[in-house]
Amino acid sequence: EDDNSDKSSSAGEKDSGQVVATPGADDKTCDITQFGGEKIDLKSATVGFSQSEKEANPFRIAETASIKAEAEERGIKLLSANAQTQFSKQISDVQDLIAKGADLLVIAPLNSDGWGPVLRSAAAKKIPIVTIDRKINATACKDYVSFIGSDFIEQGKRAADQMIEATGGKGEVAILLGAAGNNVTTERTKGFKDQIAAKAPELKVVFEQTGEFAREKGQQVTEQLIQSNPGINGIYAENDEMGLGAVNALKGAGKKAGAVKIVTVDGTRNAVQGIVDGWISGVVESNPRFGPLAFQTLDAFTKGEKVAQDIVIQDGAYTPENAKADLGKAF
Amino acid sequence: MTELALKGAPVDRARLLRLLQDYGVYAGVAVLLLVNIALTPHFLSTENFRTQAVQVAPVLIVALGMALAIGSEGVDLSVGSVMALSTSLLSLYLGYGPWVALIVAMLGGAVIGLANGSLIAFIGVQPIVATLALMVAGRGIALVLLPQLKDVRDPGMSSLGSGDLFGIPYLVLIAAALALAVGFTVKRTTFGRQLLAIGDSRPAAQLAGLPVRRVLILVYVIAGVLAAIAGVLATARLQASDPTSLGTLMELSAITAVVVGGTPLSGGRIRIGGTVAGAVLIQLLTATLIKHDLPPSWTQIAQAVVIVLAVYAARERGKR
Amino acid sequence: MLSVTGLTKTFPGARALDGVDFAANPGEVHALIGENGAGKSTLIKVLTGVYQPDAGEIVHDGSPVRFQTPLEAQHAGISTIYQEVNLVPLMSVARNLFLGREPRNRLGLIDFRRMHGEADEALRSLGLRVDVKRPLRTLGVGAQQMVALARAVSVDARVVIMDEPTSSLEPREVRTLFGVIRMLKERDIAVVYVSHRLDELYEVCDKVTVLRDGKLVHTGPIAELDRLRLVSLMLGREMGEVSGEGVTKFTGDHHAGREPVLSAQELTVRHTLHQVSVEVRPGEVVGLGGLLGSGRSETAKAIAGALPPDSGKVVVAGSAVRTGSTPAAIRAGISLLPEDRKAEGIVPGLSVRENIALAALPGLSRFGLVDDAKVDKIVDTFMTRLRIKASGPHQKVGELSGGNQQKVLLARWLAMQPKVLLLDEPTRGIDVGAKAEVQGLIDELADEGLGVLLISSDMEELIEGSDRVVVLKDGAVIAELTGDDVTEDRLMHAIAAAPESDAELKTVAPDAAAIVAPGSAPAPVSGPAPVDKTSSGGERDHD
Amino acid sequence: MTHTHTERPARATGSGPSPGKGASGKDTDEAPLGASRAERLSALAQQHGALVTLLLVAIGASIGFDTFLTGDNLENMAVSSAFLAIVALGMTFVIITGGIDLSVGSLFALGGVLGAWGSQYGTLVALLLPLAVCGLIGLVNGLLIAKARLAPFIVTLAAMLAARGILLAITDEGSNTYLVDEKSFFASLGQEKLLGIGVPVWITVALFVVGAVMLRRSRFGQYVYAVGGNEDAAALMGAPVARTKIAVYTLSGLCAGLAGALNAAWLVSGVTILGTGMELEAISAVVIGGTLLTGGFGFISGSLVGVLLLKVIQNVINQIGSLDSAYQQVVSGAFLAVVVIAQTWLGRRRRMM
Ligand SMILES: Nc1ncnc2c1ncn2[C@@H]1O[C@H](COP(=O)(O)OP(=O)(O)OP(=O)(O)O)[C@@H](O)[C@H]1O
Ligand SMILES: Nc1ncnc2c1ncn2[C@@H]1O[C@H](COP(=O)(O)OP(=O)(O)OP(=O)(O)O)[C@@H](O)[C@H]1O
Ligand SMILES: [Mg+2]
Ligand SMILES: [Mg+2]
Repeated sequence: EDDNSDKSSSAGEKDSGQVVATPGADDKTCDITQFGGEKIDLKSATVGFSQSEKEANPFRIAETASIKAEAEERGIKLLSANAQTQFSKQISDVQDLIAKGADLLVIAPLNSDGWGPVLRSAAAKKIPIVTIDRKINATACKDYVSFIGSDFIEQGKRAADQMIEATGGKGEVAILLGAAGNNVTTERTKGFKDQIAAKAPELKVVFEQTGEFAREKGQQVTEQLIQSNPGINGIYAENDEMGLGAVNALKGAGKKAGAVKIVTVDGTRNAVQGIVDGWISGVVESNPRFGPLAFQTLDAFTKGEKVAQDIVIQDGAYTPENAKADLGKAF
Repeated sequence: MTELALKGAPVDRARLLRLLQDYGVYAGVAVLLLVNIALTPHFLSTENFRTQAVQVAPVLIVALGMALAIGSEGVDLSVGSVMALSTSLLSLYLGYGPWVALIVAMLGGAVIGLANGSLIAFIGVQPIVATLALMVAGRGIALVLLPQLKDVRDPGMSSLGSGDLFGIPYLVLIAAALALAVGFTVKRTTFGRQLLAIGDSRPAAQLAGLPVRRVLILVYVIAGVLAAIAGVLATARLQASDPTSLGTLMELSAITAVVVGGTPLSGGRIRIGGTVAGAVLIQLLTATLIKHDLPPSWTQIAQAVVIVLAVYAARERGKR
Repeated sequence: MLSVTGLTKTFPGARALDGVDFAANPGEVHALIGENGAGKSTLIKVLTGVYQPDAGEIVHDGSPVRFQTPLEAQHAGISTIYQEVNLVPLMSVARNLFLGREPRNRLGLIDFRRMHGEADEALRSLGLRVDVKRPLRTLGVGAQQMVALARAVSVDARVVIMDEPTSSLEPREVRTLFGVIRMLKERDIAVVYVSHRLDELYEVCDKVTVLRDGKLVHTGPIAELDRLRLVSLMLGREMGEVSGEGVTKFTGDHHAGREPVLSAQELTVRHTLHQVSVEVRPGEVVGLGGLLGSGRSETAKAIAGALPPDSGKVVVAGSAVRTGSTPAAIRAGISLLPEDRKAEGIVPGLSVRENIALAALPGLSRFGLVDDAKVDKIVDTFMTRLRIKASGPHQKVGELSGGNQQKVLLARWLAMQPKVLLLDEPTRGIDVGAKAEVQGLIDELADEGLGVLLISSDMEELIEGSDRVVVLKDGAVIAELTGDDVTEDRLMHAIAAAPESDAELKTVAPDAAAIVAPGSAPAPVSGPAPVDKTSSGGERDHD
Repeated sequence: MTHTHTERPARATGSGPSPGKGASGKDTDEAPLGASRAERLSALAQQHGALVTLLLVAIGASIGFDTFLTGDNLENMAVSSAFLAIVALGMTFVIITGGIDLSVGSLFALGGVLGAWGSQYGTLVALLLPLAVCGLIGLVNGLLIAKARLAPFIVTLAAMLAARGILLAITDEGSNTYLVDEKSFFASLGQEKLLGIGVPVWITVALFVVGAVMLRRSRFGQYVYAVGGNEDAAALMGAPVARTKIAVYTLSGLCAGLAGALNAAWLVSGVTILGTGMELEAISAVVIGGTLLTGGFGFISGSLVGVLLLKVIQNVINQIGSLDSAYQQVVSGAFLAVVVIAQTWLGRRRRMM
């Protein structure tokens, strides 16, 4: 049978590239004089890229591929390192990149806090840093230049909106949490719960267990859940993989498609296909194709132009209405 | 009269302790079942038992191989990575039909086991490090072979994952059959006896002319193949090959199941029945914590406490 | 000094001690004897806090005590050599000697210089010359036993307990040991002495206590009992039945075949063996003689494939055997009863039954499945034939008494029906009754056409049992005694006559040399050094 | 009384080589079980097998990559090795007693969080709180292992879970990261430099010196070896077996807690996701350093070399630049295997003599 998920990562598809959400003028900006560095020619510069996790899930694959493709297209020398989900390793990785002579850094942080040593090393050499996907808790335009990424709280809120719509704002929902201690988890949870509390007080969150962002774990937890809470109306999975695991569990338990509403975050092809098949009610996109925007920002910055400190991208959403049509946009 | 009392007392106490040691883990399972029946809504249903049995099957299969490794005074940390490798191989070769893929996946496990066993038996590397090296490299190889999660849409695989025979899921049947086979191997075969002797006193086994190297290599090959089978079953259940996360921390779950089941880590003794009960105990514990929706902090602490209690009940006594 | 009353200790399945009374008095050497499994070691372990008694009272220095750990017993001035060497093999000889009472400098750090010097002296005064910095495990069992002795007597103890200290010792070392014991006695120290070598008891002991099946059967001055009476008390049989027990049971001559069944040719192992050649013909018992560390055990191990030789050949019944592989040697019909039964012999966690069947398993299986009926039969046969004392075939071997463990091992090898049997100290730690049985068995086996290579530090056993004795020194063959030359005198002569080699380790200290001659009157003790010196070590303990 | 025994071995031997030849207090540092020259050489090779490998890899790396042998790079490696090294120090003691401590990764993370939280009450609290809590968990480990005779693997596995649970509980399930004031003295412990070298590196070196002296030259150290070498014999020889075991697990807990706290000072925050897999890293470092997992044999200095070796390998993989993450794992696994094989081979030759 044809399986299209393995040839999905197509960073070249510009039409699905990221769009900045609010290029508003009120946003804080940063330029090279403010930052205290010197102009350089991006073309001849070395860019260091630190990836936080193995390129083994669709999100990370697409993210790294997008960065690499863009660097190649622009003819920029790219050094990369992968922290294999170990924060200590990511700190050393970035320091290694600096020691190896990176002039600019693009970091996909595993964690928001704990970047002191890296920021100190970078500051000593005035190396501009752009963080993608997750933010670093530090001072923009001083410790780093810009953050490019989604607003995870917002993602949670939008997922809540979808859940409210799917369930009609009544009943019981469960949350499949991401890995514990991870700020993506924290923020996607917070946004979701806040929105539910504000908009649909009759919708109750009755169950929150971690699925560790993995499909298998998502499936196992859901299997337990549907037995202890047979009346559950909706499941909010903080990433697609866990959501797909939940679908597996529901199938295994003999439930019908759509009997339990599932809302997930990310926008992988499999999940969007799930909407088409009727198992998933909605997917909030979290676009991983950071390459173009990241290099655009670095380019502008190194030329001395102003860049926004917070470049929040506009994430799309997949719903039963657009899923079929937008399937090609999914990663 | 006093003499009688004197005679009887210590022996009886010792026997009682030994009973507890031998059956402590079963008692633990019973307690957890009772607690759940009393406190967990909708616990007493065939569906629920089915879920628990299906979820525990892969862990149990890995634990069976682990029990052999531990019985030989070793340990196999690479099992989780072998599961990942087997799922990668399975996906890659599914095009040639499920049987071919299954055999290739098992061969993959056997090769890793052979590498483990050779490092341990021929070079004399300590099991924990030898298998640690293959744990790291194994998952790397799995990811090189299959760099990302891939859906498995094979009808054979999907019926393996969710089908059943007379109402008993295939997964459970396979796990039970393997448990019986391994139990039989330990109890009744020459290999089993030799394995225990090697685990108890390697120099003595060596001097008694036992084929120490062959036995050790076989142990790790079996552990590898069992882990590969578990990988295949997990894949069938998930309907996808996920070499990144499949089997992570499996080594710790398996070791816990084995040790909680009363097999000492010092080798020379293997309890397969206990291992089954140990795996079930851990599964029930996890299920209980999830069903009651406890926060992760609680879950971890509760697991720690139960593990210690279970091992305490099953601990080796009488040694001074 | 140290006394117990009504001591009882029960193990699951065995009552090891049953209301035993026992007292050790200052300046008195008290022998503790009994069959294997009579409870001697258990008594000692209960006395010194290894085990806790189920009932009974221990009085030390006039007040009741109950030691929780061996350490407490040591602090109370009880120093013990436990049966089976109990030292740490990976640590150096000196560290073993001084563990827990290392000399320290002003900073509280260990003064290795002093420690090594003192360790060297302590051992040298016992006639043992080894580099005290090498790991203990590189020493033979006998030498390790001497280290344990040095450790025990070098603390400032009031009671010294020795559980079979001579089981691996040569006559020379035994003499040294006796010298030490006499010295302890003079210093008004109470000595408890366990041994299966009855002759020794008469030499050094004042009193004797006999245990049987965990019960006290006799206690009194040893001079009042003759040897026969002692044996009959131990075995619980009438005098008439036992007359003759305790003397070797060898008949002497066997009818050897002509073609050697085993021929080891020019075995060489670096630093250890130098072109050692030994031949054994079917039906012949060949003894390997030599001093402690002369390479007898190594020779046996090299033949049995447990020690890969650098060069040399082993031929069994005409065909060459692959060296350096135990399975190959066993397949060829060579069986080795190893010297270090605790570390290399028994598999402690397995049952008596499984231990006996272990080596023979492939022959007792079909398609890899164990044939339990066959196993039971063999186990039954040997448990009866060797009179193995266990609560049943399913008892763990680790729980048996030392002598019974040895019998289990013998059974393991006899079950293999070997062509050649290499016996390294086969009667070590075996009681008189069993010893006679084992010796009779060796004879019997030889008569059945088995080739036997016998290593024994019991000179009498070696001489009586062997048809021929090959004498080793420093890992090389220096003489071969045949026919009428097989006498203790000749053997000692051969050993002494060989030119002194320059090997670092085996030089015999001049004062110890005098002790070597057997049969001579108790030799002068090698100076009061060990105790004296080490008592200063004891004082140092507190700084 | 002592005057009769002042005779030194060198004088006592008229003929033949003195058994005490080459004796100099130093043998204990070089070849712990030292003896004949050949044996000593091979002991040296074994102990320094890891060092030799380290040098080879380092030389190769400096030839292959001109950015390897730079001050920055070395300094980075040194500081980031420091924390693992401190954890490995405690682990060395545990492993020499024949045990293992799987809880160190979680304790490291917990120590960091407690240190960061405590830093708001001053440096003393920031240091003592992690030490107290992690030391206490180590003590409990030790008690369960020594007194209740439970397997170290399982006890410390449970402690690993429990410590992670405690960490989650005090950080609102991991969503709360405590920050360290960058200007505090505590933060400077992680960041300041002394003579161009980071304070954590100095602290690590000091701890290793103390650890080495403790292991080699103190009575406690002898007990550690004895317990690992043969526990039963050690007990019969009067070594305080239980106390020694309790002490090493407590020590390991303290080391992990301290390393975590210093790491928090370095990162200026109590990162909650740290420490996963750290126990395996520490164990491999110790084993690569020549310590036997079966106990009774090992050295402190080896563990340091082991840590550096792991760090250098990681650095080299990064120097290569664009190795796919999957291949990175294959390479590090293969490398681990090679190092362990080499080291085992050397060790076995030594043991056969
Ligand atoms: N740990 C144990 N567990 C169970 N039984 C034991 C244990 N230790 C000893 N026994 C039993 O106690 C009895 C006495 O053993 P003990 O070792 O004291 O004998 P012994 O007199 O020292 O014999 P030997 O001369 O062979 O050394 C034996 O029957 C033995 O099987
Ligand atoms: N008295 C001693 N002095 C020095 N080294 C010794 C002594 N005894 C044993 N050794 C060491 O122990 C090693 C093993 O010796 P081995 O066991 O072959 O001797 P053996 O003749 O069997 O004597 P035994 O077994 O009675 O100790 C020898 O290589 C030697 O280095
Ligand atoms: Mg005894
Ligand atoms: Mg010998």
